[in-house]
Amino acid sequence: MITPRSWLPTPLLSILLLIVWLLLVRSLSLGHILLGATLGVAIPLLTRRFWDDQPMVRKPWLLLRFMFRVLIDIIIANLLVSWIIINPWRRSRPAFIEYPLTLEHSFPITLLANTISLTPGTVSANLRMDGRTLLIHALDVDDEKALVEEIRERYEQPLKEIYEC
Amino acid sequence: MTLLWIPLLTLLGVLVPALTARRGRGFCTLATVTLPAMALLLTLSQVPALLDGELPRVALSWIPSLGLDLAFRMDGLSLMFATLILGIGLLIILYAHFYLSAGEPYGRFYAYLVLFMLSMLGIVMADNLLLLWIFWELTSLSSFLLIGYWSHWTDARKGARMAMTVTGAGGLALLAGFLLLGDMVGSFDLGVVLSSADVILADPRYPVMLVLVLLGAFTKSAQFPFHFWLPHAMAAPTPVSAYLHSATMVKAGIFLMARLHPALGDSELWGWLVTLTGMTTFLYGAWFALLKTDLKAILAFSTVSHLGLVTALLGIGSPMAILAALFHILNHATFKGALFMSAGIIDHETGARELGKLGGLRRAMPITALLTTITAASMAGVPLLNGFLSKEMFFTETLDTALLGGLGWLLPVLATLGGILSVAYSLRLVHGVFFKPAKEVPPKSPHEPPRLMRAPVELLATLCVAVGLFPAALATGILDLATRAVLREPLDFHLAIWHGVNLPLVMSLAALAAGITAYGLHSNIRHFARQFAPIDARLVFEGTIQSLVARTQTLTHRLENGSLQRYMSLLLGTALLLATLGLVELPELAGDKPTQPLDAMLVLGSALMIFAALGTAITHRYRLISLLMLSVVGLVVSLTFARFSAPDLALTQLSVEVVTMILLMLALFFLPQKTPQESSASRIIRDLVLAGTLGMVVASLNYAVLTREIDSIAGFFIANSVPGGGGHNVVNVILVDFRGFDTLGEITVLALAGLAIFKLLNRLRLFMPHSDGEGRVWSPDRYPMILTTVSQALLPLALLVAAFIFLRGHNMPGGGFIAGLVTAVALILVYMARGVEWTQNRLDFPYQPVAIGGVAVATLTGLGSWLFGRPFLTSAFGHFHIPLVGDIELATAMLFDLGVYLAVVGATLMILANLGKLTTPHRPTKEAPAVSRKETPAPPSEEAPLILDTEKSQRPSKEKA
Amino acid sequence: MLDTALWISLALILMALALNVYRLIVGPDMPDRLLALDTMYVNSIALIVLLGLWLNTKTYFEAALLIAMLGFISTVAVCKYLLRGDIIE
Amino acid sequence: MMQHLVILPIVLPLVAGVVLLRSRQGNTHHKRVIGVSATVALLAVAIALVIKASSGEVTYYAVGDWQPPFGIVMVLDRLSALMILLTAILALGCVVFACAGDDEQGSNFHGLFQLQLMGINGAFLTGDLFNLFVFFEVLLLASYALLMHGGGKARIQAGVHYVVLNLAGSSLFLIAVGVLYGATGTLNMADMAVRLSELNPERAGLVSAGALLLLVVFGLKAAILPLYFWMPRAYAAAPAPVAALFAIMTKVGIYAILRVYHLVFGDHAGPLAALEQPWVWWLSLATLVVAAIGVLAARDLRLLVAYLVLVSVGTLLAGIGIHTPQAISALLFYLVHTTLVTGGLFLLAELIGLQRGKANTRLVKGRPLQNGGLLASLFFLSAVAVAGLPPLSGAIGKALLLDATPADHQPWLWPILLGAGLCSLVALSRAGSTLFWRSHEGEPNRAPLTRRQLFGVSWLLGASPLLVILAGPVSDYTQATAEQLASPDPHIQALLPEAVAGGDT
Amino acid sequence: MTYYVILEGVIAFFLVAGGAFTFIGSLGMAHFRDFYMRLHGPTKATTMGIGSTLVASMLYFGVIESQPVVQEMLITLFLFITAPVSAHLLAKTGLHLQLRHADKTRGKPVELRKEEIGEKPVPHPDKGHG
Amino acid sequence: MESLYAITTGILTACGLFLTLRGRTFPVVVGLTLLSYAVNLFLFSMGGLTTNGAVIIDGPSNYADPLPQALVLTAIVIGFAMTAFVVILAMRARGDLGNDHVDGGKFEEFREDRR
Ligand code: NA
Ligand code: NA
Repeated sequence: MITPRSWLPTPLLSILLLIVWLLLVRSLSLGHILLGATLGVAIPLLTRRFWDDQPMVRKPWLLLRFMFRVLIDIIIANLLVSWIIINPWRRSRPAFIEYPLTLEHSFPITLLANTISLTPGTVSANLRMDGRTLLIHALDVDDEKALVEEIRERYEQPLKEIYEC
Repeated sequence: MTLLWIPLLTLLGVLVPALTARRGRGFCTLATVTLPAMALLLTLSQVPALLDGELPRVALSWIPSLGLDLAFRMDGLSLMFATLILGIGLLIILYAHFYLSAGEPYGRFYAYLVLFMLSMLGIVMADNLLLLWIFWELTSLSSFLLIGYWSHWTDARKGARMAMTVTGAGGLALLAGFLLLGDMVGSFDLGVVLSSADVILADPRYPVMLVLVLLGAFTKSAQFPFHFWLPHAMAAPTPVSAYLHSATMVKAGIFLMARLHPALGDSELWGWLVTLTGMTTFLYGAWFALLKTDLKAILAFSTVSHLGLVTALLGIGSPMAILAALFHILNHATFKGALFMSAGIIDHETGARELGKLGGLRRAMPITALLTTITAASMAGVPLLNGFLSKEMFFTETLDTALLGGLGWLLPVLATLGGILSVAYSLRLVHGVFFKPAKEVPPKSPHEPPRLMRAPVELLATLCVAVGLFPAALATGILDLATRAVLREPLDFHLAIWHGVNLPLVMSLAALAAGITAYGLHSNIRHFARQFAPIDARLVFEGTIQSLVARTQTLTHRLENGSLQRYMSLLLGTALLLATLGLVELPELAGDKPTQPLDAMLVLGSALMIFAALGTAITHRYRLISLLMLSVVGLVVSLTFARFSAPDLALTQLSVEVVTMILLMLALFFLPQKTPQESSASRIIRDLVLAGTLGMVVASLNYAVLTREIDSIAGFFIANSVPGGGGHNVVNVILVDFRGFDTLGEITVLALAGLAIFKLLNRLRLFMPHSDGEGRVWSPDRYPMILTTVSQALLPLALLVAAFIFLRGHNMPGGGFIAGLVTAVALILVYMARGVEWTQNRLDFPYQPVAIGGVAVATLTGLGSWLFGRPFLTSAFGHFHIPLVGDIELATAMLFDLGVYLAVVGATLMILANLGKLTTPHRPTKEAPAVSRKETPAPPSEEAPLILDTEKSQRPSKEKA
Repeated sequence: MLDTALWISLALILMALALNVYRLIVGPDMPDRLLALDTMYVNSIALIVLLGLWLNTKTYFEAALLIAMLGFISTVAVCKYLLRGDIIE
Repeated sequence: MMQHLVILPIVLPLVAGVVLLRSRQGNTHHKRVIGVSATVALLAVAIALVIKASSGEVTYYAVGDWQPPFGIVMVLDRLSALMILLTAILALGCVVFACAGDDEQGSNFHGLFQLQLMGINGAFLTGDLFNLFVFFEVLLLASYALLMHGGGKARIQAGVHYVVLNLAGSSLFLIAVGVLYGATGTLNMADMAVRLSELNPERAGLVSAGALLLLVVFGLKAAILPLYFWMPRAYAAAPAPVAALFAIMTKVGIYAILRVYHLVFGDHAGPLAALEQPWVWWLSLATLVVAAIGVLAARDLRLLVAYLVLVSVGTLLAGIGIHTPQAISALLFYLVHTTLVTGGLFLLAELIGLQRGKANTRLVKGRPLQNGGLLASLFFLSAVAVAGLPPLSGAIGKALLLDATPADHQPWLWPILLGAGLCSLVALSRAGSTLFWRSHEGEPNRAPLTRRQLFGVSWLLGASPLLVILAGPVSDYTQATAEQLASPDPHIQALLPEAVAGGDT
Repeated sequence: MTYYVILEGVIAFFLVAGGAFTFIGSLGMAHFRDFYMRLHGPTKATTMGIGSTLVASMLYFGVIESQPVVQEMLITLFLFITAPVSAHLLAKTGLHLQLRHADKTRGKPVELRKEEIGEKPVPHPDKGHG
Repeated sequence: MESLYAITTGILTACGLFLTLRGRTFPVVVGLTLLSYAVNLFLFSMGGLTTNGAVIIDGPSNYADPLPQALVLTAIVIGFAMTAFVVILAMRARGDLGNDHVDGGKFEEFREDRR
C-alpha cells in the first residue's frame, strides 16, 4: 500500500525544496508550482537512501530561537575576531580545548560543531572517532573551563532540547 | 586475339600443377606441360604471319591515365625468345620430373616454374614498356621463389635474397628509365618508342635514361660488376639453374638491349658502355670459370662470360653483330641448357659436383659423357658445332668495329683471350669429370640416369651438332625474323661453316691451341690466382646488408630514442617555426581596432593568473602544490569568462575545474608525490626558451586578432536564436541547435572517455601507499562524521540546483552539461564522505548505460526529425497552452540537452567512481582477462578482489573500519 | 555613493585576494595553501557579486552559487587527500 | 532514407555503437552480429555514396537544417565518398577478423569500433573546420580506447606517447581554428575560401600562421617527419584488428591536408594559395628517407609494417607536395592500395605471431608454422603489394606517382621513392625468409586459423589484385577526384550559391 | 528621495563592511603565527564579509531593481553550511599533519603528541623515483 | 586590456608547454591541463572581448560573439574528457611499468641531456 510516508518521507524538506524552487524560477505560475512540487517529491525520494536516520526535531520553535541566537553570536564573534586581527597590540591567547560531548546523534553533533566554528573565536578542530570528544581550537581564551561551560550551556543544551536526546 | 592466348594459357598453366599435385607426379607433370605446349604451338603458328611481314599485335586498354595497356606483340625477336622460353621450359619440366626427389612438393615447384615462364613470355611479348617492366619484376619474384625452393638450406635463402635484391634494384632503375623514356616520346607504346630514336637521342635526358635502362639490363644479365648474384643463385635446384641461369632469365637483359637497340643503340655512349661492360664480363667470367671447382659454379661463371660476349656484340651494334648476338643467344641456350642438365645428372647420380670428388665417369656414364663432351665443345667453340659459328662471328665483329678508335686492336686481342679461357675451362670440365682418374669414391655409385631424364640433353646436344653442321637450313629462318625485328629491315646474310681462311679463323684456332695449353698449365694458373684473396660475393653482400641494417638501427634509435620529451619538443619546435613564419608576414602586429582601457580588477586578475601559472610550473616537482596553483588558474579563468560576458563558460569552467582537480588527486594517490630533480640546467633552459617563444607567438597571435575587427557569422545566431531556435541564451542555442552536431560529438567523446578509462582500470595493479610522501601513516578516520552529515544535507540542494540550471539553460546561463556536472559532483561528494561501498549500495544504477543512454537520447532526438522529413538534428519548439498551468515552451532541444545531461552524469561517474573503486572490493573486474597474447604477466589470482601489493600496503585502518 | 562604495569594496577584496596569493605561495604547509585556496574561492564569490552590482545584472550569480558549492567540494577533496590519500574509498 | 544518405556514414555507426554499448555485458554473438551487420550496412551506404558522388556533383547535408555557412554541413564529393568507401572496406575486414576472438580480449570492443568509424567518417564528411576538430577528437579517443584493448605493457607505453602528443596537437588545432576564425569570421571551409578571396592583404600573415599551425596538426595525424614519432610503436602495439583499422588513421591527416589546402587555400586565396606545398614536399621526402631506414631497422614484423605505413605516408605526402591533379590522382590510387594492404598486413602479422608462439612476430628463428604454406603465400602476396612490385597494386600506384612527377621534382622523388621501395623489398625478403624459411625446426605451435581471420586477411589483401584488374576505372575515378579537388569553385557554389569565390581569379 | 539616499547609504555600508570583513579575514590568514590561528580569519570574518556583500546585493536588486534575491540567499545558505565544515576539515588535516603551533598555545591534544601516533613513520613505498 | 589579456594567455601557454616538456607523467598532465586553459582563453577571445554583453537575448544590446563561446564550451568538455583519460593512463602506466616516467623508464638512468 502506498502510504504518504513512502512517497513523502520528509515533508519538511519537500516544502523547503518547493519554496527554493519557486524562489529560483522567480515565478508563482501553476506550472512552476507543479514542477516545484514534483521536484520536492522526487528529489527526497531519490536522495532518501542517502540519509541516515536522524532524530526528529521535537521543538521547531526552539530551533528557530537557537538559530537567531547563533546569528547574533556570529556577528559578535566576527567583530571580536576582526578586532584581534587588526589590533597589532592585542596578544592573543590561543588554546586547544577538549570538549566532552553529551549529544549522541550525528546531526546534532554536526550542528554543534558548525556552530562552534562560526561563533566566538573557536573552531571545532577534530571530532574524535569515538564521537565523544570534540577538540576545539580557540583563538583567544582566558579560561578553558568557562568556555566549555559556555558552549555547553549556550549551544549544546538547546540542541539537546530541540532533538530531545 | 590468338596472341593473348599465349600468355593467358601460360597463366592458367600456373594453376594446373597446384590443382593436380594430388593426383600423382606423372599426371601432374603431364598436366603441367599441356598448356605451355599449347602456347608453344600457338607461338609457332604465328610464323606464317611473320613471314608475310605482318606484326601480330593485340592491345587491351588497362590504365589509360598511366599509358599502360595490356599490349602484346609477336615479332621475330619475340618469336625467337618465346620459342626458346617455351621449348626449353618444357624440356626442363620433363627433366625436373626425374630430378626432384620423392618427398618434395613438386606441384609448387612446377607452379613457380610456369609462373616464371609466364613472366619471361611477358617480357618478350610486351608491346608496352610498363607492361614489359611488370613482367620484368615478375621474373625477379618468381626466380626468388625458385632459387629459394630448398628453403631450409641457408645458401638457398641467401642466394635467393641476393638475386632478388640485385635484380629488383635493377628493375627499379629500369622503371625510372622507362618512365623517362616514355616521357621523352610521350608514350609507353613500344612501336612508338622504337620509331622515335631521333627524339630520344636528341633529348638531354638521354644519358640518364640510358644508364638507368642499362642498369636494369646489366643486373638481370649478370654483367660485371653486378654479376655476383648469379653464381650464388646456383643454390637452386639444377632444373632452375638450367632454365633461369642459362636459357632464359639472364637473357632478359640481353633481350632488352636487343629490343631497345633500335631506339637507344645509335650512340657512342651506348657503344662504349655496352661493349666495354660486355668485354669485361666476358673475360672476368671466363677467368673465374677456370678457377672454380664446383660444376655448377664453373657453368655459372661461363654463363656470365657468354652473356658478356653477347652484350659486347650488342654494344658493337652493327647489323652483323646483332645477328651474331642473336645467334649466340640461341647457341648458348642449347649448349648451356644441356650442360646444366648434364651437371644435374652427374650430381643426381653421384651425389657430388666438386671436380675434386669426381673423375673417370666415362665408364659408368658413357652416354652422358658423350653428350657433355659435345656440348662443352660447342661452348669452347670447336668447329662443326654451333658454338663455333657464333663465336667466329663474334671475332669477326671485334675486328670490324670502329669502336675504341686507335685502341681498336684491343678488342680482338681480348676476344681471343676470352676464347682461350673458354677452351680451357670447357676442357677442364669434361676432362676432370669423365676422363681424369677419380681421386675419391663418389657418395653414390654412378650410373646412367633414366632414359627420359637424359632425353632433353640428347635433344639439345643433337641441336648443337645439327646447327653446327647445317646452320643455313636450321637457323637462318628464325634469325632472319629476329634480326628483322631488331634492325627494322631485312638483313642479307648467309650462315656457313666455311668462310675461307681469314683472321677470325686464325683467332679461333689459336684460341683452341692456346686453350689446350692453358689447361695444361692449369695448376700453375690456379697457383697464380691463389695469391689474390678470394672475395666471396655472398659474404660481402650479406655483410653490406647487415652493416646497413645495423647502421639503420643505430640511426633509428638515435632519431627515435623513445623519449617523449624529444618528440614533444620537435612538435612544439615545428609549430613554433611555422607559426612564426606566418606572423612575420604581418606588416604590423597591432590592428586598427581601438583597444579598451584597463581596470584594477583586470590587472589583479591577470597578475593572479600569471602568478598561479608560473607557480604551477615552478612548483611542479611538488605535485600537490602545483595542483593547487593549477586550481587557482582554473578559478581565475572562470572569473575571466564571467568578466567578459560568458556566464555559461564561467559555469562550465568552474565545474570542470573541480572535477579535474578531484580526478588529478585521485590519480596522485597512486603516483609519486614529488618529481625527482632530473632535468639538467641546459635542458631546462632549452625548454624554457622553446615554451617561452611559443608562448610569445601565441600571445602575439592573440593580440593581433584582438586588435582587428571581425566580420563573423555570429550575427546570424544572435538574430535567429529566438525565432529559429526558441531560446534566449544564444550560446546554449548554438550548442543544442545551430551546432548541435558538435555537441553530439562532444558527448560521444565524453562517453568514450568513460569507456576507455574503464578499460584502463581493468586489472590495474597499483601500489596503495599506506603513508604519505613524508612517511606519515594515514589518518584512521575514513569518513569524518561532520562531513558525512553535511554531504547528505547538500545532496538534495545540489540536485535542485542542477534541475534549475538544466531547465533554464535554453534561456539563461546553464544547460545540460553544467547540470550534469553539478549532479555528478554532488554524488562524488557523497562518495568522498561515505565511501564506495555505502554509496554503491544506494546508487545502484550502472553508469555505462546512463552515459550511453545520454548519447542515445541525443541521437534519437536527432533521428526524430527524420520522421518529419527534416535533416538530422533539426529542432522544433512550440508554446503550448495547458489549462490551469498556462503557457509552457517545449523544445526538442531540451530533449537533446537531456541527453547531454545524462551523458555527462554517466560518464563523469564512470570515470570518478570507477577510479575511486580501485581501492575497494568493488574495483571493476568485469572486463574479460586482459592478458595480452604478447606478454603474459601472471595475474596473482583470478578471484583476488584487489590487485595490490597486499602484504605491505594493507593499512591498519582497513580492519578498524 | 554606491559607486564609491563599490570601488572601495572591490579594492579591499582585491587586496584580500592578493593576501591569499601570498599565503598560497609561502605556505609553509599544505593546509596553509589549501586554506588560502579555499578563501580565494570564497572571496571570488564576493568578486562576482560586485561584478553583478557593477554591471547591474544577475547573470553571473549562478557562477557565485556554483563557486560556493564547488569550492567547498574541492577543499573537502584536498583535505581528504591529505588525511587519507585515497579520497574515494 | 535516400535524402539522408550523406549523413548515414556517421549516424549508422553511432546508432550501432550506442546499441552495442548500452551495457557492458551481453551476448558476444549478438554483439558480433550487430557489429558486422552495421559495418556491412556502412559498406552498402558507402557504395551508394560513391555512385552518387561519381556524377561529379557536390552535394551537402545541412545538419539541423541550418544552411551553410551558419550550420554544420556534411559535404559529399568524390574525395569524401572515396574515403568513406575505403574506411568501410577496411572496417569490414577488421571487424570480421576481430570476431575470431580479439573482441573478447577486453570490454566493449564492437561498440568502440563503431564509434571509431563514426569519428573517421565524420572527419571525412564534414565541411566545417571546428566540427573537424570534434570528429578528430572522437576518433582519437576511440582509438585510445581501442589501442588499450586487451591491455599489456607495450600498449600502455606506446599509448602514453600517442595520447600526450595528440593532446598537444589538439591544443594547436584549437589555436589554429581560433586564429582562422578570428581572421575570417567563419568556420565553414567553403565560406572561409570565399572570405579569403576577398581578404584584406594586411591579414594574410595571420591567416597563414593559422594555416601553417593547422598543417602541424594534420602533419602530426598523418605522421610526417618531425612529428611521426608516436606512430610506429603505437601501431605495432595495437591489437591486430585495431592496428589494421589504424591504417586509415594516418590517412585522415592526409585527407585533411588535401581537403583544407585545396578547398580553403586554393587558387582563389591569392598569395596564400598552396602555402603548405613546399613544407609538405620537403618533409615528405625526409619522411620517406626516415621511414625507409626504419623499415630496414625493424626487428619485429609489426614494427616493420608500421614503418611501411610510414613509407606510405611519405609517398602520399610527396603526391600532395607535387600538387598537380595527376599527382593527386596517383596518390589517391596509392592511398586506397596502401590502406588496405597495410591493414591486411597487420592482420596477417597477428596470424603469423599466433602460430609462432613465443617468438611471436619478432624476426628471429622460431618454430615452423602450422599453416606455413598458406601464411607464406599471403605474406608473399602482401609483401609484393606493399613493396610496390608488380604485378600488384603497389606497383601501379607507385608508377602512377612517379609518372606524375614533374621534371624538376624527379631528381628528388624518384631516387628516394625507388630507394624506399628497395629497402622495403630487402626488409620484407629478410623478414619472410626468417619467418617462413629459417623457422623449420621443432613442432608447430597449435594455433589453428579460423575462417573469420582468414576472411579478414584475404578481404583486405584481395583488394590488391582487384585494384590491379580494376586499375582503369579506379584511376579514372581518382583522376576525376583530383580534378574536382583542383577546382573548388563548383564545390563552393554548391554550398554557397550566392558566393562569388574565386570570381576574380 | 531620502528613502533612496538612506537605502543607498545602507547598501554602501554593507558593501564597504563586506569588503572590510573580507579583507580582514584574509589579513588574519596572512599574518597569524600558526596554522590553527590563521584558520579563524577566513572561517569567520570572510564568511561575514561575503554575507554583508550579499546583503548589499539583496538590498540593491531586491529593493531598488525589485528582482528576486533568492540566489543570494542560496549562496549564503551554502556558505553557512560549508564554511564551518571546511574549517573543521582543515583543522583536522592540520592536526593530522601535526603542524606546529605557536608556543603560547595552551593544551596539548593527543592528536599532536607524537607518541600517541603509535607507529613509526614508514617510508613511502615508492619505486617511482628513478 | 587586449595586450594584458594576450600576455596572460601567452604566459599560460608557455607555462603549460614547459610542463608538457617534463619527463614525468604527472607534470605533463598538469601542463596539458594548463595548456588547455590557455587555449580556451585564446579561442574565447577570438570573437573579441566584450564587457557586459552576455548573449542572453533581451532586446538590442552590445552582445558578445557567441560562437567562440560555444566553441570553447565544446573544447572545455572535450579537454576534460581527454585530461581524464590521460590521467588514468598515467596511473596505468605507473602500475604496469613500475614508474611514472613518460617513457616508461626504458632508460636505466634518466639522463636527459642525451635525449
Ligand atoms: Na578509492
Ligand atoms: Na569555506
